[in-house]
Amino acid sequence: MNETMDISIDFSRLKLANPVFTASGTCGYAEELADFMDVNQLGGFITKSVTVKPRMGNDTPRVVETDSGMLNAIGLANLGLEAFIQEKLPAISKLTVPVFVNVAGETIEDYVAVAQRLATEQAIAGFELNISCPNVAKGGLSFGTDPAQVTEITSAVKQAAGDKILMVKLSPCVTDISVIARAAVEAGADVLSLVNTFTAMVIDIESRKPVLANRTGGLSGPAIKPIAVYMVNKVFNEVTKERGIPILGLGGIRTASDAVEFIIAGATAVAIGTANFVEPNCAVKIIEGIKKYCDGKEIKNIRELIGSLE
Amino acid sequence: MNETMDISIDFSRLKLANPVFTASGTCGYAEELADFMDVNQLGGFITKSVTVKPRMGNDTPRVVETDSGMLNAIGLANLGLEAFIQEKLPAISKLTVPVFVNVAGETIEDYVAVAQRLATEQAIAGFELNISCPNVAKGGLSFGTDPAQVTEITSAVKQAAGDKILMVKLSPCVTDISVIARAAVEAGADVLSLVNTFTAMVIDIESRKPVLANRTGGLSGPAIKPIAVYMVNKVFNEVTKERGIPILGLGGIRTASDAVEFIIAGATAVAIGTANFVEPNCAVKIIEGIKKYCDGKEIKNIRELIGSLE
Amino acid sequence: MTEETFKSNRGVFDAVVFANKQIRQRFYRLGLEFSGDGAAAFAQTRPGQFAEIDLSDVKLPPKEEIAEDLQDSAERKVLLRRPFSFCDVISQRGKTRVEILYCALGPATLRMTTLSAGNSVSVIGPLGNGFQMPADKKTALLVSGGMGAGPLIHLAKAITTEYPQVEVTAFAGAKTKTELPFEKPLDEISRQLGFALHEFAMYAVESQLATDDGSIGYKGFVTDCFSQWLGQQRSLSANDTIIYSCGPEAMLARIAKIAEDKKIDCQVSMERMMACGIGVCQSCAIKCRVEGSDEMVYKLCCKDGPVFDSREVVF
Amino acid sequence: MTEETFKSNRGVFDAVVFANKQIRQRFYRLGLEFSGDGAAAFAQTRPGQFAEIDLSDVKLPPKEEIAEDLQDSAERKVLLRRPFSFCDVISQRGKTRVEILYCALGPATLRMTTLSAGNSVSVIGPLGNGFQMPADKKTALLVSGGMGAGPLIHLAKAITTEYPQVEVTAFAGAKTKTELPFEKPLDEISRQLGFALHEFAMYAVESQLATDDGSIGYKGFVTDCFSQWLGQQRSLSANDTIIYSCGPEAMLARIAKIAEDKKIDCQVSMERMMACGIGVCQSCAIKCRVEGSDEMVYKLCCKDGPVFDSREVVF
Ligand SMILES: Cc1cc2nc3c(=O)[nH]c(=O)nc-3n(C[C@H](O)[C@H](O)[C@H](O)COP(=O)(O)OP(=O)(O)OC[C@H]3O[C@@H](n4cnc5c(N)ncnc54)[C@H](O)[C@@H]3O)c2cc1C
Ligand SMILES: Cc1cc2nc3c(=O)[nH]c(=O)nc-3n(C[C@H](O)[C@H](O)[C@H](O)COP(=O)(O)OP(=O)(O)OC[C@H]3O[C@@H](n4cnc5c(N)ncnc54)[C@H](O)[C@@H]3O)c2cc1C
Ligand SMILES: Cc1cc2nc3c(=O)[nH]c(=O)nc-3n(C[C@H](O)[C@H](O)[C@H](O)COP(=O)(O)O)c2cc1C
Ligand SMILES: Cc1cc2nc3c(=O)[nH]c(=O)nc-3n(C[C@H](O)[C@H](O)[C@H](O)COP(=O)(O)O)c2cc1C
Ligand code: FES
Ligand code: FES
Repeated sequence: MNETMDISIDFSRLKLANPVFTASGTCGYAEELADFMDVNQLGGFITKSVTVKPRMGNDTPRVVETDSGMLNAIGLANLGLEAFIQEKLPAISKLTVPVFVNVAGETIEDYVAVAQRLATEQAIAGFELNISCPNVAKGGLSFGTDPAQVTEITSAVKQAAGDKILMVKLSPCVTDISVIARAAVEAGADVLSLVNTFTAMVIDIESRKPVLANRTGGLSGPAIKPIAVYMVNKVFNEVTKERGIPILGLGGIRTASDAVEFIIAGATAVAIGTANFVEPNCAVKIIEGIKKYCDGKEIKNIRELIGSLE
Repeated sequence: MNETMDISIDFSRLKLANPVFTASGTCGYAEELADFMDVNQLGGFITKSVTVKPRMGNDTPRVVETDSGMLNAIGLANLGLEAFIQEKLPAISKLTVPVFVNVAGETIEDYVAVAQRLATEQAIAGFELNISCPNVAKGGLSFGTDPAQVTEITSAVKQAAGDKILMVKLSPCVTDISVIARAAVEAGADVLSLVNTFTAMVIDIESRKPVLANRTGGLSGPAIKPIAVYMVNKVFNEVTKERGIPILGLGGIRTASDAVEFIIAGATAVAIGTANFVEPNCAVKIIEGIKKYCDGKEIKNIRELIGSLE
Repeated sequence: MTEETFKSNRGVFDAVVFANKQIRQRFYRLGLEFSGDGAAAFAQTRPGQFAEIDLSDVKLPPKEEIAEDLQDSAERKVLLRRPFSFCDVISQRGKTRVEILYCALGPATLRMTTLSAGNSVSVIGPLGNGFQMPADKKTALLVSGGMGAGPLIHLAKAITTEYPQVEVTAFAGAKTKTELPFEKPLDEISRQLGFALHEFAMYAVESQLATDDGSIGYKGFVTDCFSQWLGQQRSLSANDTIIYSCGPEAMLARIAKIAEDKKIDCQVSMERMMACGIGVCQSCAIKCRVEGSDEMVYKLCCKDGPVFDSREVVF
Repeated sequence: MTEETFKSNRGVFDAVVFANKQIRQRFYRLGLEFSGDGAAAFAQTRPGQFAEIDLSDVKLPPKEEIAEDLQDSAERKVLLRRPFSFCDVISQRGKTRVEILYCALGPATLRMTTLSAGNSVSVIGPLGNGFQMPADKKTALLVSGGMGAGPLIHLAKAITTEYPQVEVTAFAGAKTKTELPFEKPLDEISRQLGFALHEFAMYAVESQLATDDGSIGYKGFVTDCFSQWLGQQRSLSANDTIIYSCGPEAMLARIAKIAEDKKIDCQVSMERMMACGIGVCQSCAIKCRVEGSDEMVYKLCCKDGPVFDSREVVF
C-alpha cells in the first residue's frame, strides 16, 4: 500500500489530516486515552459535553448493554466550564489535533455562556452543540426536536462563537431530520454532526424497574448504524450537498468499512463512539483501514468518495 | 409449573387465550407456517399487508442483515384484496385463533376499500392499519408521521370497519409517538400496535450502491428492542392507560423475557416478527416462557403484569 | 414444474457435525448427521433442495486466520439463518448424512469453518423444490459456476443412480484455479480422459473445467466452454437433452440464452438473499414470466424454487 | 488514598487460556497467560485491580447446558468488554499467569465457560487501583460475599508474602453452600482448626464461613458472623487493624458501618456496570463524600477505584 496516501479533508475552514474523530462522551478529555492511543493521530477530537456549571450526573446504573448496542444515561456529568478551563484546557492546548468542545445546557444562555467564554481560547478549533438536551425553559422538550429552537440556539451560539467552527449535533429522534438540519445550517452551523443516541429503555423483569437509574437512556452502537447511515444520506441529499456544508457522520461505527459507508453516504468525516470502549485504539485502526480501502479502489483523493453513493 | 395457568387477556372486545401474536409480514397468511407451528396456539394472528390491488413488490435484494437486525423493503408484495378473499380467506376461516388483516394503501380510499369489503367477513376479528405507508395523494410522506392524517385515516377506516376491532400500527420514525398515538385513539382506534420498522440503509462499499434495490428499508429485530420498549411505555403512560386502550407491543422480541419486558412496559399483548425467521416456532416457546415467568413470580393473572413498571 | 417434494416432513432439526474439511483456500465441505425425525426428513432431500442453518452462536475463527478482506464483515454478529444446498445425501440405518460444499465469504460462513465433529447446529429443511429428474431424456448436461457445483454433484449422483440410461456430462467454471470448489487434485491423465473432476468421476460422469484466467482447463467462461462443446456435439438431439445449471446469476442468464437458442430444456438453481427460507417473508422474489402472456409475477426462490425452468425466469 | 499503580504499563493485550475449571455449580476459575509486554504489565497487578476482557466472539455453551433461568439472557450478543479482578497473579520467566474466579450469570460469563486451553482473548489492563497494603497494621480482616472472594484471595497472598508480620483472617459468605466460590472440599478437621477454606489456608490464613441458610458454617449473613467474631476479640486494637471487603453493595455498606462503629480502617472493593473501564465514559460513578465537607462528588469505580476507603463511599 501507498503508505503516504493522503486522506486529508477540508472540514469547514479547517484542513484535517484524516476524516476520523472520536465522539463526545466516549473519549473523555483526551488524557484518559493516552495510554491506549496517540490522540494526535486523529483527524479531530471532541470533548465530553461541557456545561456552565459542574454536573454530577445521574445515579447509577448509567449504562446497560443491549443487542449490538448500549444505553447510556450519564446525565452530562462534567466538571463545568471553569474547572474545564483550569484543569483540562492546559493539556488540550498541547495537542496538535484540532479539538472541538461539545457544549450542552438547559437554556440557550447556558450554551452561549460556554461558547463565549471559550471563543477566544487558541486551544480550541470549534464547538459541537449537543442539542439533544432538554430545554428546561421550554418545558423540558429537547432543543433538537424543534426547528424553531434549533434556529434560535444555533444563531445565538454562532454569534458567541467568534471565528470558531460551529458544529451542530442532531438528534435522530425526529420525524424528519432534514428539517432540523436545514434549520441549523440556515442559522449558521458550519458543520452538522449526526447522529446522537436514540431514547430507549431496558427493563429488569425481576424487579420490574428500568435498569437505568434515569429510567431511559440513549441507544448507541452497531445496532443504530443503518438508521444513522440513512439519515446522513438524507441530510446530505436534501440539505448539505448543495450548500457545501460538511457532515460528521456517526452511529455504530466500529470498522473502516463502517466509516467508508458513512463517507459514501455523504459524511465528510466520521466519529467513533461506543467502539472506543471495546477497542480504545479503534479510531487509529480505522484510519489505516480507510487508507487501505482507498488504495485498493485506486481512489486518489478521499473527496471522490464523499457522497458518492450511486 | 402450573400447566393450566391462565394467561388469557382482554384485548379490546376480544378475549385472547394468551398475549402472543405473530407480526404482519413475518408469518404470511398462516398456511406457510403450518409445518412449523400450530397457529391456533397463538393469542392472535396478523396477516401480511393486504392492499386493494395486487402488488408485485420491490426488486431484489429486498432484505439485508445488519447488527442484531435486518432491513426489509418487500414493497408490500401481496396478492390484492380480491385474491386474498378467494385464495386465503377460506383457509383463514378454518383457524380458531382471531385473525387480524393488516391493511395498507396509498390513499385513504385504498384503506377504506379493504376494510369495507372485509368488514362483513366472519373469519376476521379485526384490522391492523399499517400507516407507515407513503400517502401518494399527499406527496408521499408517510400517513403515520402526521397526526392530522392519522386522525383522518383512522376515522375513515373506523366507519368502514363495522364492528371489527381496529388496531392502528404506529411508525416509530416520529418526534413524539404519543402525539400520533393520541390522534389514533381519539379517532377511534380500539388498539394501538407499535412499533413498525425504522427507515434505514445499508451501503455496499464495493459497488457504492445501497444493498437494497429499494435503496432504503425498515430496520427490525433485536437491535430496535430498547427503543420499542421505551415507546410502548411512553404511549402507555401518556395515552392508553387512562383510556383503557390495549397496546400490542413489538420490535425485536425473541424470548419470553423480551415479551415480559414489553408487557411490564405497558403492552397488553406482544407480536413476534423477525424472530419467526430464525425460529419458526418461536411464538409458541414464548407463550410457554411467559407462563413460566408468571408462575415463578406467583402472578395469578397476567393483567397484574401489564404496565406494572415501577 | 419442479418435482413435488415431501413437504410435510420438513421441520426444525438438530444435526451433529461429523466432518468439516478445508478443501481449498476458502472452500470447505461440511458433513452433518441427522437422527430421528431429522433423519427421516432429510433422507427425502432431492438435489437442489436446501436447508436453513443457524450459525449465529458458532464462534469466529481467530482474527489472524481471517482473510483481510473479510475482517470487517466478520465483526457483524449473525442473526438470520443461512441457506445451503447439498452436494451429497446418504441415508443409512436411521441416520441421514448430508454434505455441504461452502465458501467462507462472510460472517456466517466464516463461523461455519470453526464447526468441528460433535458440534450441534439447528437446521430447517429440507426446503424448496429440487431439480426435475430427466426421466424422458437421454443426456443431462450439468453446468456450474463457483460454489454452484455442490447441488450439481448431488444431482449427478441422483441421475446416475436413478436414471442410469441418461448420459451425464458436467462443466465447472471459476475465476481461477484456486476458486474451484473441488477437493481432489486433478491429474493430467484423468483430465485427458474427460474426467477432470473426481467429484463427478465418482459417478462415472465426464467433466470439463474452465477458468477465466486459464490457470486450469479451458481459458474463458464456463458458458463459452459449454457452448463450444455443445457446438461440437453433432449427434445431440435437443429434445432428448436437458441442461441443469447452478452458479452466479449472470452465468445462469447466459446458460438460459444458450438453452433457448438450442431449444434445449434447462433448469437453473437461483439464489436470493433469504430471511426465512420458508415462504413467509417474501424477501427472495424471482421475477418470472407467466406462460403464454406478457405478464410478470414474482415467485419465491425459497418456496417455488430455488430450481426454476430457465424459460420462466426474467434475468 | 489507594496505592499508586504502574499505569503507564497498562494496555490492550492478548492472553492465552491455560486453564478453565468448573469448581462449583456456576463457578469457574479461568487461567490466562500473558507474554511479552502483557506479561510485564500484568506482573505489576496489585490485589483489587481488574481487567476488561472481550468475550464477544467466544461461543456459548450448547443450549441444553445453559441453566434455564439464563437461557433468555444468553441470547443477547455481547458487545462490551467485562471487568474481572484476579484471585492470583504469578510472574515467572517472562510470562505472567493470572487467575480469575468467576460466576456464570449472563451472556458474557456463560461464554467464558467455553474457553479452553490455547484459546486467546483480548484483555485491557491492569486497571484501577488495588487495595492499600497494611504497612502499619498488625491485623488484616478480609470479608467477602459471593464472588467477592477472588480479589481477597489475591490480597491474602500479597499480605502474607509482603507483610508477614500482619495477621490475616478471612470471612466468606454466600446464600447457600453451593454458592460459595471455593474449589476444595471443606474438611471438618481443618474447619475446626479455623481453616475452613483451602484457598486461604494455602497462605496460612484462618478463615470462617457463613451461609444465609446455614447449609455450612455460620448460619446468617457473613457480616453478622464477622461482627460477632469481632466482638469476641478483646485484644484487637482498632488502630492496628484494617478491614478489606469485597462483595454485594449491601454487604459492603454493612461492613462499612461496622468499621465506622469500631473505628477500624476499612477498604471496600466496589462494582458498577462499566462500559469502558478506562475512565472515559463516566458510567461507573460512585457517590463519595468530600473529606471535611458536606459535599458529595462522583468518583469513577474504574479509575478512582474499584477499591475505596469505606468512609468515603456514600452507600
Ligand atoms: C438456495 C441457496 C442455496 C445455497 N447453497 C450454498 C451452498 O451450497 N454453498 C455455499 O457456499 N453457499 C450457498 N448459498 C449461499 C450462502 O447462503 C451464502 O454464501 C451465505 O448466506 C453467506 O453468508 P455470510 O454471512 O457468510 O456472508 P454475507 O456477508 O451474509 O454475504 C456474503 C455474500 O453472500 C451473499 N448472500 C448473503 N446471504 C445470502 C443468501 N441468503 N442468499 C444468497 N446470497 C446471499 C451476499 O449478497 C454477499 O454478497 C446458497 C444460497 C441459496 C439461496
Ligand atoms: C471491578 C470489577 C471486578 C469484578 N470482578 C469479578 C470477578 O472477579 N469475578 C466475577 O465473576 N465477576 C466479577 N465482576 C462482575 C462481572 O463483571 C459481571 O459478572 C459480568 O460483567 C457479567 O456479565 P454477563 O454478560 O455474564 O452478565 P450480564 O447479563 O451482563 O449481567 C448479569 C449481572 O451482572 C451485573 N453486571 C453486568 N455487568 C457488570 C459490570 N460491568 N460490573 C458490575 N456488574 C455487572 C448486572 O447488573 C447483572 O445483574 C467484577 C465487576 C467489577 C466492576
Ligand atoms: C457513554 C456515552 C456518553 C456520551 N456522552 C455524550 C455527550 O456528553 N455529549 C454528546 O453530544 N454525545 C454523547 N454521547 C453520544 C455519542 O457522542 C454518539 O453520538 C453516539 O454514541 C452514537 O455513536 P456510537 O454509536 O458510535 O456510539 C455519548 C455516548 C455514550 C455511549
Ligand atoms: C420481512 C418483513 C416484512 C414486513 N411486512 C410488514 C407488512 O406487510 N405490514 C406491516 O405492517 N409490517 C410489516 N413488517 C413489520 C413487522 O410487522 C414488525 O412491525 C417489525 O418487523 C418489528 O418487529 P420485529 O423486530 O419483531 O421484527 C415487516 C417486517 C419484516 C421483517
Ligand atoms: S426467504 Fe422468506 S419468502 Fe423466501
Ligand atoms: S467504566 Fe467508563 S469511566 Fe468507568
